[in-house]
Amino acid sequence: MTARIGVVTFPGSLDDRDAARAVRLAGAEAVSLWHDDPDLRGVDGVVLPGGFSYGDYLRCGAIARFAPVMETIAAGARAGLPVLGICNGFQILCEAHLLPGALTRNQHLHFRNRDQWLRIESAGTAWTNTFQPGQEILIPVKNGEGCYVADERTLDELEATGRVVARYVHGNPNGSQRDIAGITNEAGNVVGLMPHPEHAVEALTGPSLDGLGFFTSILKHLAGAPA
Amino acid sequence: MGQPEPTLADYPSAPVDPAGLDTVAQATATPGELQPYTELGLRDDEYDRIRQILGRRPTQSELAMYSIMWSEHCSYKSSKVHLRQFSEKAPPSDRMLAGIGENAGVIQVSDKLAVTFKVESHNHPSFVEPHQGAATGVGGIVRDILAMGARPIAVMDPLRFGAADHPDTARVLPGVVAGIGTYGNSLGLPNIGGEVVFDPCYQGNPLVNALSLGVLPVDRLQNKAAAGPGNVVVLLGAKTGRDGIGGVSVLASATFDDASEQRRPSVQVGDPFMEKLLIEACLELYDAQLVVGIQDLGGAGLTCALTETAAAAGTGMRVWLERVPLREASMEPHEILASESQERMLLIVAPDRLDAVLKTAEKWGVPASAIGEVTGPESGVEPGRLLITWHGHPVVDVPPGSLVDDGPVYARPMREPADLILLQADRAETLARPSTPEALRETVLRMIASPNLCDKTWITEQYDRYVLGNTVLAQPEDSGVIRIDEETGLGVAISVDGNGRYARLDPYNGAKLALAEAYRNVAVTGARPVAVTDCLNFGSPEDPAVMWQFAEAVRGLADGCAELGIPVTGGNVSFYNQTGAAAIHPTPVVGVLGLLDDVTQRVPMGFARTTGADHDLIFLLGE
Amino acid sequence: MPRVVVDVMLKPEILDPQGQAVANALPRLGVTDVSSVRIGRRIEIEFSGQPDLDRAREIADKLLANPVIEDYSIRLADPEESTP
Amino acid sequence: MPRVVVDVMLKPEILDPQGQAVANALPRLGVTDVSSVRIGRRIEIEFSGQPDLDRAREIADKLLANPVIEDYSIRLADPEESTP
Ligand SMILES: Nc1ncnc2c1ncn2[C@@H]1O[C@H](COP(=O)(O)OP(=O)(O)O)[C@@H](O)[C@H]1O
Repeated sequence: MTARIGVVTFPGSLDDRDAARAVRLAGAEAVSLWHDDPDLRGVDGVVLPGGFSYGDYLRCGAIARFAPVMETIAAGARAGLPVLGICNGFQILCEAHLLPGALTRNQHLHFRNRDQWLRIESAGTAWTNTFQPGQEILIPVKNGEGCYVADERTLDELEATGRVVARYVHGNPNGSQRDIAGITNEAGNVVGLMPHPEHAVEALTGPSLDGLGFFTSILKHLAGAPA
Repeated sequence: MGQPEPTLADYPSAPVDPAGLDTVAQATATPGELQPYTELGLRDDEYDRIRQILGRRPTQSELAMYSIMWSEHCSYKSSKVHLRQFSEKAPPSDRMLAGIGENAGVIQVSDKLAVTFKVESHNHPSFVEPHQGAATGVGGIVRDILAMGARPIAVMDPLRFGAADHPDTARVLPGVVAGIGTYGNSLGLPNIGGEVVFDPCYQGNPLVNALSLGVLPVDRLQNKAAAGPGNVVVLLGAKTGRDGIGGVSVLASATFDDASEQRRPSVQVGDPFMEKLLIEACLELYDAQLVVGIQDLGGAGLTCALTETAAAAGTGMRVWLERVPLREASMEPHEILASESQERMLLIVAPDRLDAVLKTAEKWGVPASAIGEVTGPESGVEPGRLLITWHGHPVVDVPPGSLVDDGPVYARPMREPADLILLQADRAETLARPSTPEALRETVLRMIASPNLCDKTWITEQYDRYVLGNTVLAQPEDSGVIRIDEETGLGVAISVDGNGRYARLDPYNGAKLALAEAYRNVAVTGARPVAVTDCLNFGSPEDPAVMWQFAEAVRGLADGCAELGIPVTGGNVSFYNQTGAAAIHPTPVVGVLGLLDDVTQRVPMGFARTTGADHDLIFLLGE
Repeated sequence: MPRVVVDVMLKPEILDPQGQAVANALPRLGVTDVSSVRIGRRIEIEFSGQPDLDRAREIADKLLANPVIEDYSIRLADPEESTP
Repeated sequence: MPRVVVDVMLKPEILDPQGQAVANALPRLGVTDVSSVRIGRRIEIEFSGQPDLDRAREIADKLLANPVIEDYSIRLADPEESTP
């Protein structure tokens, strides 16, 4: 049976169709989930896509966190449901306290869209297991508030427990502490990533095909997961 | 906020005190009342025409409406006689599903699909408040595209600023770029190209043009006609506030002297989040076939939307103005009619579809209110009338066509600029040329470091070019290329170009050159050019020299299109880009759209690295 | 050292999409008795010497507020006013 | 109707790039006696009935401030406090 991956649409989500396309290209079925409906429709994993949920007014992700679908997702995530938050999705995961730390205004104060090199630091998560640790990949980054911050203790703990998933290399696009581009929770099922793997899944439209790895990883994870 | 949106039933039926309200009855009873029509930009003969049409003096609200609709911006009164050439000289095209006069031109590109694109200006607002001015410029052009039934899928932004090192450029440019970026990025529309040009002539008049592209299934094409008496008029989107109530604020004070501080025209502030919701709501309404007609609310707000939809169908309309949801309760009828509040659309809906429409609006969190209904022609012969009441009192009673189609048309005097001969005599051939390798090297370095030629990444990386996942080419390419059909690989290429310096020297050929450049940029990607849009940025039409430049540029563009065999499908005229007596260079900006049957075959501009081959051959084509 | 506080708010007639978004979100949190939310900026300026209101006003005019759409007010922070 | 004001500021240890950008621009305006600028949010809440500080605190805790990076303070707007 093909895996079913849910993609949530919040008011103001923008990369939901792109995330669904990436899910399909990886060989899974993309299932649309709606912010106002707590029903996860039996999906095997969830992607919180990029965009400006609720306009990203106040703080990015602050309002989306209270959407009915987030309650179910948060409960599921604590019970092991794989969740990938991309950009705005990462911000929502932090606001919902499913991941530590916060994403703040880029230090140069501009929105920045460029093709960005990352180093995969942890291949042990549900969303990165098809990468090699240390592998460098090229995917687009585009955000105005992508600067990851947390207190020193949290940062040290993330490093010590291998929970930094990806780091910016060859230049940090937003001032993130310790060049952090993505992190995971203790169990490795919840991953937040600032850059956009769903924009690097087709040779015609992306800078590489490196983004596909995140979506094939979840399939591998689900195939290997005990039923 | 907090409270639910009031519904129709919540409105008080008790009439307001009509004292102080300029009703139709009041206007009839006080024919000699002085009205500030000059302050509103109307000429004596124009005011007389209005009185003639109405058979009485206009009410305050009517005067506001005529002043808006008969303004240069809405009536094209100075440009109309010239723009006709675009249709007259246009080659026959069976692709065009909607052309000039619609919100945007629509071109059929396959059995199933059509695209629509248009470029528009938001120059003056972007000088006053760069961020919001530019942002709402993007918002406005995107609503034009949406109104045709299309999903907006990309934006472009041809920009012109004063000198790069002028302090005011440091105020204007970052705001404009941030405004375009914020609005387009928040809507999820990839920015696939544009221009950045610096020239001192734009110092007090930066040009902020914005282009949007949309795609629609052929059978989803919408139009603006308010057809079908009995149909409901629905206002969808943001609440109405005192945004951009320009000259109309004059009406607020009976003595026409200092309008109170409160009444000053306020800058329109964009809410891209609301616009994103509006887009999704409208597309859902179209797909469910719930709307009969639709029109975006642009610069002329409700006034334009009500009169244009009614005039397009020849119907009348009855509007209960107090049903318009307001941001400020104290707004008066003429202010509501003139408000330029952003993120609003006017829908015409069959009564039995109203519930479904309101439900879709609610799903997307977009306010929607039924504010009126379409009425039939009174005697069965006459076109209908637009009757607007305010708490039961008629404040507007006009034939809608008189505002839309019967506005003044001027053949303004034209004269070749006196300095043109001198300018043309100062030929480039007379300049010293670099003759040594060192001088050549120095010249090349100076050129590539100049603001007009240097890398534009510092601007373009503030724009999202990846969203929607269909961007095939964007900066630094000569054309943006977008895949519009994932199944068939159908794609479009668009380029926007203009050169005010050429046009200053020779507006006829300058316009042709802009067209040729955009055409070439599209063609070199491998696309077949099929349609043109243009934004004509000029000084004051009341200056015969500017008017001459304008006429020449239009003639050039129309001739160029005829020679190349592609039609102009829509565009925009921006006059009065002028500081004192100094006009900007005449700046026609031309967008060309081309088709790629198989977008994977597009040709990018860089030399491709061919594996296996040790070198490429380079050819120069043309003279 | 006392600070100068500059409060910058959108003019009342100007649309405040941020405040509106927050107001619209409140019912979801069970809050129904809020009639309006406006969001602006609070800027704290610390001087190396004595706080200087005139100087602060000059900074506000030039850098902190956009007079086309915003109003501001300036005051010395109360000594007891906790830094939030 | 009195309003409740919630001031939200970044915690002192969190970098404030906006405030820093303003501080860095000051010497160009001839201002050299400012030692620090911090930029936060000022949120004005209007209740339909009596202003309710506890309610406002609840909203601030849940929504208006992110405790990971921000502190906030809450107060009734002084009646004389002009809306800026
Ligand atoms: N304001 C802008 N918005 C988006 N893209 C832009 C803008 N200005 C320039 N570009 C893009 O940057 C690239 C380089 O621009 P430019 O140097 O003007 O190229 P050219 O001279 O070949 O037209 C082009 O792809 C162009 O579309």
